[in-house]
Amino acid sequence: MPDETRKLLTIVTEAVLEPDICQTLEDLGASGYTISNARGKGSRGVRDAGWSSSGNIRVEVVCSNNLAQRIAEHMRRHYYDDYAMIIFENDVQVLRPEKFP
Amino acid sequence: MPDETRKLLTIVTEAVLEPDICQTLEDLGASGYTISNARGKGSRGVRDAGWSSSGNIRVEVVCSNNLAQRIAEHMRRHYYDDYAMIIFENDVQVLRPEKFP
Amino acid sequence: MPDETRKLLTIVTEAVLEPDICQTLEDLGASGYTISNARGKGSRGVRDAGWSSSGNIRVEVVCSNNLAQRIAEHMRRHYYDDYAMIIFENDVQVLRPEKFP
Amino acid sequence: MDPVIWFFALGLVAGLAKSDLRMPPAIYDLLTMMLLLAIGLKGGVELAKAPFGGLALQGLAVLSIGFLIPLLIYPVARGLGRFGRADSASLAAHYGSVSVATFAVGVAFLADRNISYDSQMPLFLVLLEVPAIVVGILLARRASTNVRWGKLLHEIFFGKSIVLLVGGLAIGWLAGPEGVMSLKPLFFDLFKGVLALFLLEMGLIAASQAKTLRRNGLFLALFGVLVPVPLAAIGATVGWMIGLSVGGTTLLAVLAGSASYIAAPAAIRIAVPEANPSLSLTASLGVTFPFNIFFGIPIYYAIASMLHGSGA
Amino acid sequence: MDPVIWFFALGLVAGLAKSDLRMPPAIYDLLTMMLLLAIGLKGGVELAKAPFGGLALQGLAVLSIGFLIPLLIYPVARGLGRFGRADSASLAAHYGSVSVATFAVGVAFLADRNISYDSQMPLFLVLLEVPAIVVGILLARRASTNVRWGKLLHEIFFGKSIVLLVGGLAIGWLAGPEGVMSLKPLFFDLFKGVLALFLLEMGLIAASQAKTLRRNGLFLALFGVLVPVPLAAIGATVGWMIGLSVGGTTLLAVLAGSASYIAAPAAIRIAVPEANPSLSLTASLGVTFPFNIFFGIPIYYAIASMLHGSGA
Amino acid sequence: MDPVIWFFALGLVAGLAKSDLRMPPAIYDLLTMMLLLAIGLKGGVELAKAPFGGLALQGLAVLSIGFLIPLLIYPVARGLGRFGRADSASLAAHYGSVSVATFAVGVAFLADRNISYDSQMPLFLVLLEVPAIVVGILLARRASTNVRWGKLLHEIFFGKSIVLLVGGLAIGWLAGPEGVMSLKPLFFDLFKGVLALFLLEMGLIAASQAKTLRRNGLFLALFGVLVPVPLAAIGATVGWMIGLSVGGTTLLAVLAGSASYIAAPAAIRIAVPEANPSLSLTASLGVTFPFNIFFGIPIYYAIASMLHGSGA
Ligand SMILES: Nc1ncnc2c1ncn2[C@@H]1O[C@H](COP(=O)(O)O)[C@@H](O)[C@H]1O
Ligand SMILES: Nc1ncnc2c1ncn2[C@@H]1O[C@H](COP(=O)(O)O)[C@@H](O)[C@H]1O
Ligand SMILES: Nc1ncnc2c1ncn2[C@@H]1O[C@H](COP(=O)(O)O)[C@@H](O)[C@H]1O
Ligand code: NA
Ligand code: NA
Ligand code: NA
Repeated sequence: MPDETRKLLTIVTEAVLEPDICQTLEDLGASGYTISNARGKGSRGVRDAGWSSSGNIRVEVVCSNNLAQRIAEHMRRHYYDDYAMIIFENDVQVLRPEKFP
Repeated sequence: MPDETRKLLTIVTEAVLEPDICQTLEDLGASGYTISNARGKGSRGVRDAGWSSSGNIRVEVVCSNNLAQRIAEHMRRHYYDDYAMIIFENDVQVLRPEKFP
Repeated sequence: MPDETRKLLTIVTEAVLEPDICQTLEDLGASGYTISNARGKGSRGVRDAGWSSSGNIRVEVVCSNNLAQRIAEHMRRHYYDDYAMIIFENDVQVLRPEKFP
Repeated sequence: MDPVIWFFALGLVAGLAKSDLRMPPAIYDLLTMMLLLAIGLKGGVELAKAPFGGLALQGLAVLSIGFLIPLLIYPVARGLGRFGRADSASLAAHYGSVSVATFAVGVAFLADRNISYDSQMPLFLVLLEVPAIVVGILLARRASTNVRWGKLLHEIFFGKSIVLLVGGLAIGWLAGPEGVMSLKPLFFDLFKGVLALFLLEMGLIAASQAKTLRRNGLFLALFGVLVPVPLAAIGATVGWMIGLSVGGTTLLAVLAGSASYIAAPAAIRIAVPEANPSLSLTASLGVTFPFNIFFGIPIYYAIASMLHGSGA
Repeated sequence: MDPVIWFFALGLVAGLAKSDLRMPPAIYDLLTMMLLLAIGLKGGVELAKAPFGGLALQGLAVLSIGFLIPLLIYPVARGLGRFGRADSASLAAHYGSVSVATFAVGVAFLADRNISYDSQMPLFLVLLEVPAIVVGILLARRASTNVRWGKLLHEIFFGKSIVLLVGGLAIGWLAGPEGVMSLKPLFFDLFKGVLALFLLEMGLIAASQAKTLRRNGLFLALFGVLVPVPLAAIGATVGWMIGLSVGGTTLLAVLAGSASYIAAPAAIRIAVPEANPSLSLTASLGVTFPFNIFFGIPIYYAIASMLHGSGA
Repeated sequence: MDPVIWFFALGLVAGLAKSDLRMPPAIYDLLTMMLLLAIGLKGGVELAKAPFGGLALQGLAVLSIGFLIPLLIYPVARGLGRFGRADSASLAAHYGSVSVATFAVGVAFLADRNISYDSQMPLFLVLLEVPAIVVGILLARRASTNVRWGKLLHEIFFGKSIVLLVGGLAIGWLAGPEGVMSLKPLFFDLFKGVLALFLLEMGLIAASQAKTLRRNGLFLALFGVLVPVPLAAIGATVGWMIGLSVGGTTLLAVLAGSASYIAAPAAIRIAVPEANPSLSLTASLGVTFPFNIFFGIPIYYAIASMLHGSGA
């Protein structure tokens, strides 16, 4: 595995935002994303998928550092105040770096 | 995204522990946690959610280095010997660091 | 938590590969793995678990750097061309490092 | 009392006692789907049997309820409740829209008493679902041009509850009484049982709202209990005026007095994100829903009977 | 043989042959829920029809079985099985508690033969679920004051199986035979079919225990096959002494001879974590459950018939 | 038209209109399971009622269809469709194998018209599922010895659809008409309703294939519409020659004219990974399946009637 580094950006937020966030990621130019269902607790209380869209999703994007900053900034501006959401990122080494511009 | 670093602590363990672990995390002072369902294999054999609580959960906590050590230590002492469990952690950069004391 | 470092290798791929990948990981000597269901989008289009095995899985393996390279290489050779798949890895600190040879 | 209502009570008790009883989300979805399709199919078959006139006019009258209610609720929430604009608009949207589960319990209530109702009621259920949400969003947004109406209306109109209701209506109408015979065992015979399981889950969900209630408390509780009856009275009056039967008048009262907890929360969460979603949900699901199924429906039936001069 | 049992065999074969057949957990939950509610509702209706006396005394007798069995099992597991204290206590808890699925197959067995049973049996099912778990934990913990009994008892008493059984009983009793008519299609008519699907999944699960069996093998297999009959004989004797009918006596034998695989594993995993959970589960689910549904129930019926002097 | 088919249309419309209507995967699995078991059980009961001779010979004739069809499809896909070897072989496997959902709609079609069919039809469904997949893999792999046949055949033979069909057949046969009476409410009475819900989801899935269709377009659409009828004609002819009734002949035509979307995609994805899975799936599920349930089945019935000289 070549030591080529990308950012792994992880967003945990409300399930109801899934369509919007997918659209946003495409618009900003991410080459892909991975989503799984989650539940949790944070400053906005307990969120559990027991009932329809009251659960969380966990979105992961592998991308360049630059794109990661832009995505994070977009999320912060559009969703951070009104929705349950956390964002964090870390470096990962990727196979086939050309897949993640 | 300001380069403010926190720990991301990940625990993979038996689903039956979920209520206990949530309580523990709150007691130790974590500002939140994220949980998703998982299956897997380890030293205690295959664990699959095919049936009621025989599956695993995957718990993530973003917190200070200090708190991460205390949580890990607590888990090690109370659960590590008797339950299927692994724990690992890595550095992450977070948005709104004040959310994760 | 002792500062003992391992690799966390993450594979996102088609759900239909789950049995094969579990077998491979065991054959290559991984001490365990964790799997959860996911959906997503990449170069091979949208993949959603709406219907039987059309979804993704997210496989995590904690292991030595050496083993991580071998797993990644095996995946690259056997699956990367024909299946939807991404692979990335990062360093993690583990509790009980002897569990992850 | 109809035994299905005890299932709600069971769920409520289990939830409040922190039982580990849970209904998997997939099962909740299945039950919802079956209820919506069953209501639609039944309505469609009735429409096929007895064609009706004057539907357009009746429909307009019903629609007007959907526009009126949120305009009545909003000032109450702002003035008496001292809620902000967003939260008041959200409450207005929830109470102007309707609850399918309450409607289903109303249908079961009438069936138990062998009271028939007008075949167009499921259609009116559909008509009442949308307008209040639009009015609620307008109340919150006013001048702001930030709402993507196209996308939003598409999401509401093609939301699963409307698709399944309208789809069921269409299939029932196309297939007619003969055609749906083979679907009867699943959709009609199991209706009460499915409703029972659904209400069990509703009880569990309502219990999970109790915490919010304890905190934000008194006003929401009063609001949730006091608002439905006057709203239902409006519905009953309109129903009586447009010539519905006692059963139909009761159901229109039920619709007017019920509050949405599926379509409205989803739409408002997207269009009015600054509204606190748990306020409206707690009032609608934690207070008004139980009030309606335990006390409201019999009251609304009494009102309808009185209007029709048949005593209660 | 009752066809529902073949569904268990089908699941077992599919599991052993490593078929990719799986029952989604959500469906397993739905089926469990329907079985528990159906058993409860049926019992409640019967209770409403025929009020009974002497329930308190009968209940005490039944409770005593729950306290007795684990005390009999523990020394066998420690002495003959050479298991440690924790594992022995865990086995004791599992075999002292009861299996709802086995009870359901017993009910189906009696229904096939038109044998009625006493209306209080579902109540006894509830009574037998808890005591053995408490005794098992005491056996494992002794002096240790480390068990949080309050939390634990709450979890057992408000565990979903007891909530649904007791809830079903209460609703059935409140609604009476008339009231539950509308729930009959879902809960009673589908009972056997739901049981069949449930047993299919049980077969798949039992097959997944086969590996453990191959490893820890002989003793567990012998234990799982030899223990149920004497335990059931105790149950049958008590049932006969407290005046149950042949059907009731059979079902009390079934309860005594069955081993828990829902309530006990969950509680023991938390309270006695050092016990190996797969030992008890394999014995209970991989051996005793199939033994009971294939061979045990007919034997227990024969015992009950003999005690009642009616021949088998 | 049979109302269940409107459910497919409803799903299709909802999917194309981008409604948020979704069927949870767990429910899809439950519905599939119920359909497969119901078809198997029904066949098994019929087999138990009326033992038949010459099954071996009939079976061979049916098997030969499974080997023949992929050999006919492959050159068409390569020559006319200009697809590569892997994609052509994949199409051959999909169209040679069969669709249980189409069979179920065929069964419902016959039931509506009170036309009986030969009891061995579910057995033939099983026989036709596998051979074409094997031929398809051979066509793609040829000399290559890279296929792990043992593993692959195991996966196909113990795949859930064959396990449930054969298991249902065996249980129905063992239990006989009397024995399955208690399973009737779930498996037989609800059949049409379950099929309706299943087709709703099939419509949603078919809609999700529309994008691929728009891209790869014309050939797939033509292929999916034009191929079924000749294939079905082969099936009808064989059915007529081996002495099936009009109903049985119709169903064998349905099987021959239908394309797999469960067993084949899974097996081909593993054994011929370089084939583009969405090509075959789009043709099979997005074009041929709707074509068959709307137009194909009546046509195949007409062909069968003609062959039997009974006019359509
Ligand atoms: N400290 C944390 N560690 C891990 N996950 C968190 C944390 N805080 C919040 N979350 C997750 O992020 C979601 C939204 O957080 P919040 O906006 O704080 O309510 C929660 O429901 C959790 O799933
Ligand atoms: N090397 C590993 N990599 C990833 N996950 C693991 C690993 N080992 C164990 N796990 C996960 O942790 C759970 C408990 O592990 P154990 O206590 O070793 O049985 C397993 O069921 C897996 O889900
Ligand atoms: N840039 C990305 N970030 C996160 N996940 C991705 C990314 N690209 C692809 N994936 C995931 O990996 C799967 C396979 O990717 P692909 O082979 O590119 O189609 C997708 O379905 C996504 O779940
Ligand atoms: Na309303
Ligand atoms: Na017992
Ligand atoms: Na075919």
